[in-house]
Amino acid sequence: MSSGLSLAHEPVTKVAHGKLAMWIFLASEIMFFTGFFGAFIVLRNSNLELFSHSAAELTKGYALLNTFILIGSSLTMALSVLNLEKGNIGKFKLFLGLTILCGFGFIIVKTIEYTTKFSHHIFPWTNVFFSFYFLMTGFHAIHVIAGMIPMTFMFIKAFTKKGYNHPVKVETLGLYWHFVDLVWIFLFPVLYLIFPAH
Amino acid sequence: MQSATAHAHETLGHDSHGDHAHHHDVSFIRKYVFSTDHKVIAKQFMLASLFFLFVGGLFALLIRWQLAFPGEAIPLIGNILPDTWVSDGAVTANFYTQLLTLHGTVMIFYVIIPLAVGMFGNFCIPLMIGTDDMALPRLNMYSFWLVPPAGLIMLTGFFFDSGAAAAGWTGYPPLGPSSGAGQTTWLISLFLIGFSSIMGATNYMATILNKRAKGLEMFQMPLTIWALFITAILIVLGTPVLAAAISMQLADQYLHTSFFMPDNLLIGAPDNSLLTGSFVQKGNELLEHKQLLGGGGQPILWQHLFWFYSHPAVYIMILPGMGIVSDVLATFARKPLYGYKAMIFAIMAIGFLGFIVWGHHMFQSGMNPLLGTTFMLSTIVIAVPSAIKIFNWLGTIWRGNIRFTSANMNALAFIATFIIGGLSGVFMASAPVDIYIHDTYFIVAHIHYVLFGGALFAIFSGIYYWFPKMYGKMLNESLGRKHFYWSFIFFNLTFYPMHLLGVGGHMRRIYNPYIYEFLQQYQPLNQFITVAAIILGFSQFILIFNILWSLKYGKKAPRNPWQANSLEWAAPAHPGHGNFDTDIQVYRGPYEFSHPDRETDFYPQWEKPKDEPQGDEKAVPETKEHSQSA
Amino acid sequence: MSGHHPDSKTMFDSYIKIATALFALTVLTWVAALDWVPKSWGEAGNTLHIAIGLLIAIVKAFMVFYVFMHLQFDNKFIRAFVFAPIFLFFVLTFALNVLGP
Amino acid sequence: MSFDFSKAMEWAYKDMLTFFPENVSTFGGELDSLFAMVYYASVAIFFITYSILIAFIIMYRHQEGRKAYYYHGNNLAEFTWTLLPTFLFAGIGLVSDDAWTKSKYSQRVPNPDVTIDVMGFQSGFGWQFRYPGPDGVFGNKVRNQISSANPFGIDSNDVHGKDDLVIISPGGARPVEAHLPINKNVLVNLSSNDVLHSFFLPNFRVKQDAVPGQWIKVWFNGTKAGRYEIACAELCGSGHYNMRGLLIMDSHQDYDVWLDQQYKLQKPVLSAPVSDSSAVAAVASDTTTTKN
Ligand code: HEA
Ligand code: HEA
Ligand code: CUA
Ligand SMILES: [Cu+2]
Repeated sequence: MSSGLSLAHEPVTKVAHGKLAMWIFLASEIMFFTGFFGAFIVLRNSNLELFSHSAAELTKGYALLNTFILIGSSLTMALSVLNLEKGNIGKFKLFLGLTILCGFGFIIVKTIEYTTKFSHHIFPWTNVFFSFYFLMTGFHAIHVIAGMIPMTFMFIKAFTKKGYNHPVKVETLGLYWHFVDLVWIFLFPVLYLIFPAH
Repeated sequence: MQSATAHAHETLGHDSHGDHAHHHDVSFIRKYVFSTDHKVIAKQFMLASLFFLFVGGLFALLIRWQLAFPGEAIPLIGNILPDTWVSDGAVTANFYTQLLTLHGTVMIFYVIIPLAVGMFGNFCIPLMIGTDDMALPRLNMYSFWLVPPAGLIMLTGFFFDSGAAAAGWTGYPPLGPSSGAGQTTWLISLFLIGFSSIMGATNYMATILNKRAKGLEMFQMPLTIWALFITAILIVLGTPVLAAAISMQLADQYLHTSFFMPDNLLIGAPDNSLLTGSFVQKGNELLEHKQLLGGGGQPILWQHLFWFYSHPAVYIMILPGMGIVSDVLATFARKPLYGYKAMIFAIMAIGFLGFIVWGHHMFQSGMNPLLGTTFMLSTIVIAVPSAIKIFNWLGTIWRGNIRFTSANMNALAFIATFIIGGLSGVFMASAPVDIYIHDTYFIVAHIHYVLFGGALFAIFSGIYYWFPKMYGKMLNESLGRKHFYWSFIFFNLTFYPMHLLGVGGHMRRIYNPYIYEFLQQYQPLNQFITVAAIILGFSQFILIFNILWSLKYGKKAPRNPWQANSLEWAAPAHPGHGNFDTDIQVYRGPYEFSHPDRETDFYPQWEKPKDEPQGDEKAVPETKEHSQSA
Repeated sequence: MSGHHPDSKTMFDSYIKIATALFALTVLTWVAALDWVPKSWGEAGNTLHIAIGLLIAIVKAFMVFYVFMHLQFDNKFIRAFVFAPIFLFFVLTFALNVLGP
Repeated sequence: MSFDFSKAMEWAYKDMLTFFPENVSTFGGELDSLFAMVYYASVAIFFITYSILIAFIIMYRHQEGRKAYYYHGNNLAEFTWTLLPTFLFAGIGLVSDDAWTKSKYSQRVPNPDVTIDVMGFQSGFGWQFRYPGPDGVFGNKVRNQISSANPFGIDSNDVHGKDDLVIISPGGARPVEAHLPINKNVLVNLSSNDVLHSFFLPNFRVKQDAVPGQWIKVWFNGTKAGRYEIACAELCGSGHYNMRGLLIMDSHQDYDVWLDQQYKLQKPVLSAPVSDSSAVAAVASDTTTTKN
């Protein structure tokens, strides 16, 4: 603040405001997915047969590919923060760009996956399992896109004359991005894998 | 608002008011509409919620009219309302259901939560922890600006052919998703307001953790801040679960999924696609086409998810009130708050337990009765921290020197009504007792005793208490007293008899109770309630009048009109952007009233100790010697 | 702000290590999900599948939390933002499933 | 518009417990006395806390020149008033549990003398009752035969189902009238096909939501013959208020007479060769006309 007073001092917890807020928001996000996972488990237990048959129709390959993409993007994200902190602007841009690319890759694979489902006449209303599948992966995809928007802004700004030199902001966005990865880490086995084929 | 002129008069800001220059190049829009100043946002919350209070109150009065005089034309407005709402000037059954749904929703999500959390959270937190603004002012602004559109979206429901949401404020499926576009607007509206809550709460937590003034320990914060802090935690952890549930219900409605729809339902899939614009609910005619797609879901699942949020939500509504009352009582009893730490632990306990008792709303829902036993026990346990609070408040006024300002009277009324509301909660907490009174007016009585009698009286108290700091003007005390007496008396006359109705078996959400023979005898009592409710409603105009009158003609407020201790009173009488005109250093807790070693009966947190051997409150042992001096 | 990182070389190394481990564990999840449990195990076999799948996911999650998201050297109270919701997750699932209908 | 203020005042001064409608079930008395117990405890707490509150307000009102007592609290006091309510409330919990399990746990439902099915309906807003018929055995319920004509989903291929007696509203706005015998354990299997309803028998202190997709066991034992109202206690649409039914508790003889009468009434329909569910359909289609 521009105030002459020293009210706006160092954050008491030594964690930047934005970063702290992001953690709080992530706690909230965990609860959001808790709602879905909790519901999923209940309905899974009352529709076991249905769930295991339906899960068998999902394309595990796409999911595996997407898992790799997201983990990779987490890595590049972490590296871009690291490089910005070091003042390594070139590498920062490179890794941020790669992260965005991964995001796009993820969305593209997801789109292909959805379209093949639609072409097999599988829709959210087909049965409860697919309702969960589309809603949970859909919300996850929205999160991916929501993360890519500010990321793209930062990326573009980094190429302007002023450059982009806010390591804490990038780190904060990174937290969010890792979290999105983390949700997928659970979605992957829960939706695609842990229904043994019979 | 008045603040422009009032601020110009502000001469109390002594030395370099650093951000003065910075003030003037802010446009009107940025200053009063899309402002990031927490005080302006607080005022915006206040304005919006008071508006919604009248909307929700009007709905309540329409409800009351129907219950007292079923089928009779509503006076004054009955004949000008559209046919979709009334027939022969009387509320229709369908409209009644919409009214009660939106009454509950508006009051909870658009009145109590925005007032208790939005308004006081925004106003009090930065001031009471001695800082210039929220941690993330921009986020704060967004959190307000989601509220008006969200509220309006919900109200638009009334203008659809199929009407507004009509599944109760609880929106239980299958009724919820099988109804029309009104339900959709309701769901979207709740999603938005929930998002707004989360943004606000995130900000509060970050602010309280990160921006406390120099020297202010967590355990030196006033209870209002503690309560808001725990409230924020509840919001952050509870609301998203509701958001997930809402998404599922929306999907059930529009994507014909069946999260909450079991197999073989005989309800019409409503043709209410917003895309085609045909808001018609085919409803009951198409019996044979009533098969919903899918199946495999569970209606009770919604109830679990809903109450997982909405039970903590009732504490979201009461905790800030409890905080406010603690501060107001201590200030006006001129006594340290009794059991400061116990009070904080009680709030924490309520917050924690609040998350494991949601099932008490579902005793008769068909969930596993074993779960009923579990929830009965946890619910009963939650009454204990509430009892601790009641006793500590009584301890606070014990041997005090109590001033009966409007703020304090409302705070005392809070205690009085919360005791009744809480005790009726204990009836319902006992699962077997709940069997009979569940979904009767006993519950309605409980709701209003804790929400109106509890939360709203505390909010009134807070408004009287902080108005001077908000607007730089004092509220008129004698109007304030009138408002208090009328509200308090007619509140009790309105809602106490509802217990009796409930024990009589009077169901809630009933359009015309007199269909039932055993309820016909209660019409006089219902009429009595209605008359009291109308007077109660109109008493609220005294508050509005007081606010408007005082803004214009009210006495100018001094910096610390109540001679209170907490940091907000260190700020100028009507603080501008940046809040404080001096550096704030905190030396002691917020409740150092009537310190025996001092002339004055208060000892502000920011006042530098005279160089005594040991300069803080720890130096004053809580020994028996002091009891003589009192 | 968060100046209390170890030096960036160490950070770099641990990122690479963790990412590799994550890739490996992903493959492991895949393999574990194959139909290797003898049919005769019946219900227990299913449970085993689920347990392994989730266990790996949990391990991966904590790697992300602690390394990528810096929980390991950030201010400790931040862990509350992870553990409180996880606790509530268990409360909800316990009520819904273990005691549920 | 008539308005009787004096009547209302009279009501408002009455003791809360006198408002209970007459109890006519075996466990109702137990629930009522639990209510009374909590009520007396609450009244006691109410008077104690209010006396203290009012006394303090009067005793410690502002007086010029007096200074309040500087005192931050006392751990012993905190301890006491944490433990006291804990014991009191724990007591309430423990005492309550038996009545709760007795009325709701399916394991504790006593041997039923009469078993019926009950369903709440949104179309027409009413209740439907199914009795097992002269053979005393319910027909199988099959999910895929559920339709608005055959709401219970009685299997048309099951002989036991052909004589099942379904009681519905006699049409118009008249409520359904179901009969049951007194002094018998009645077991109700409760469900719904559309939205949530709640089967509320005020005089029997019975209340249980009817949940689509779930058959929930409810039991009671009526002690007094008479005509009692059935209400719906869960919001189920705009006709929720109108879901009134009548439960007529008969002596055992009267009940048998009534049953016989009903079987005869149903006879023409039932004796026809039933290949599909048209028999029930004929009966059931009636209900839709009661739509308001
Ligand atoms: C601010 C809101 C608020 C608050 C604080 C509470 C507080 C409590 N509520 Fe309430 N409740 C609601 C809002 C609230 N409630 C609403 C809105 C509903 C209806 C929702 C709907 O269906 O529409 C509801 C419904 C509701 C139900 C469901 C009823 C039903 O539908 O059948 C139950 C059941 O257990 C319940 C219980 C309680 C309990 C035990 C408390 C406790 O926290 C109360 C604790 C307080 C005390 C116990 C009093 C103070 C203590 C003393 C005076 C000391 C006692 C002294 C000694 C023992 C020595 N509430
Ligand atoms: C904070 C919450 C809150 C508040 C303040 C109120 C306030 C009031 N409530 Fe509300 N109520 C709820 C929360 C609240 N209610 C909830 C959650 C439900 C459950 C809903 C559900 O079942 O889903 C409920 C349900 C409910 C019912 C049960 C309906 C039913 O089940 O059929 C009734 C019935 O009497 C009622 C009455 C009232 C009355 C008379 C007031 C009065 O206090 C209102 C007083 C009026 C004002 C404060 C505003 C003044 C306005 C005017 C004077 C307007 C005049 C204007 C013109 C004439 C143009 N409420
Ligand atoms: Cu059926 Cu209300
Ligand atoms: Cu509750």
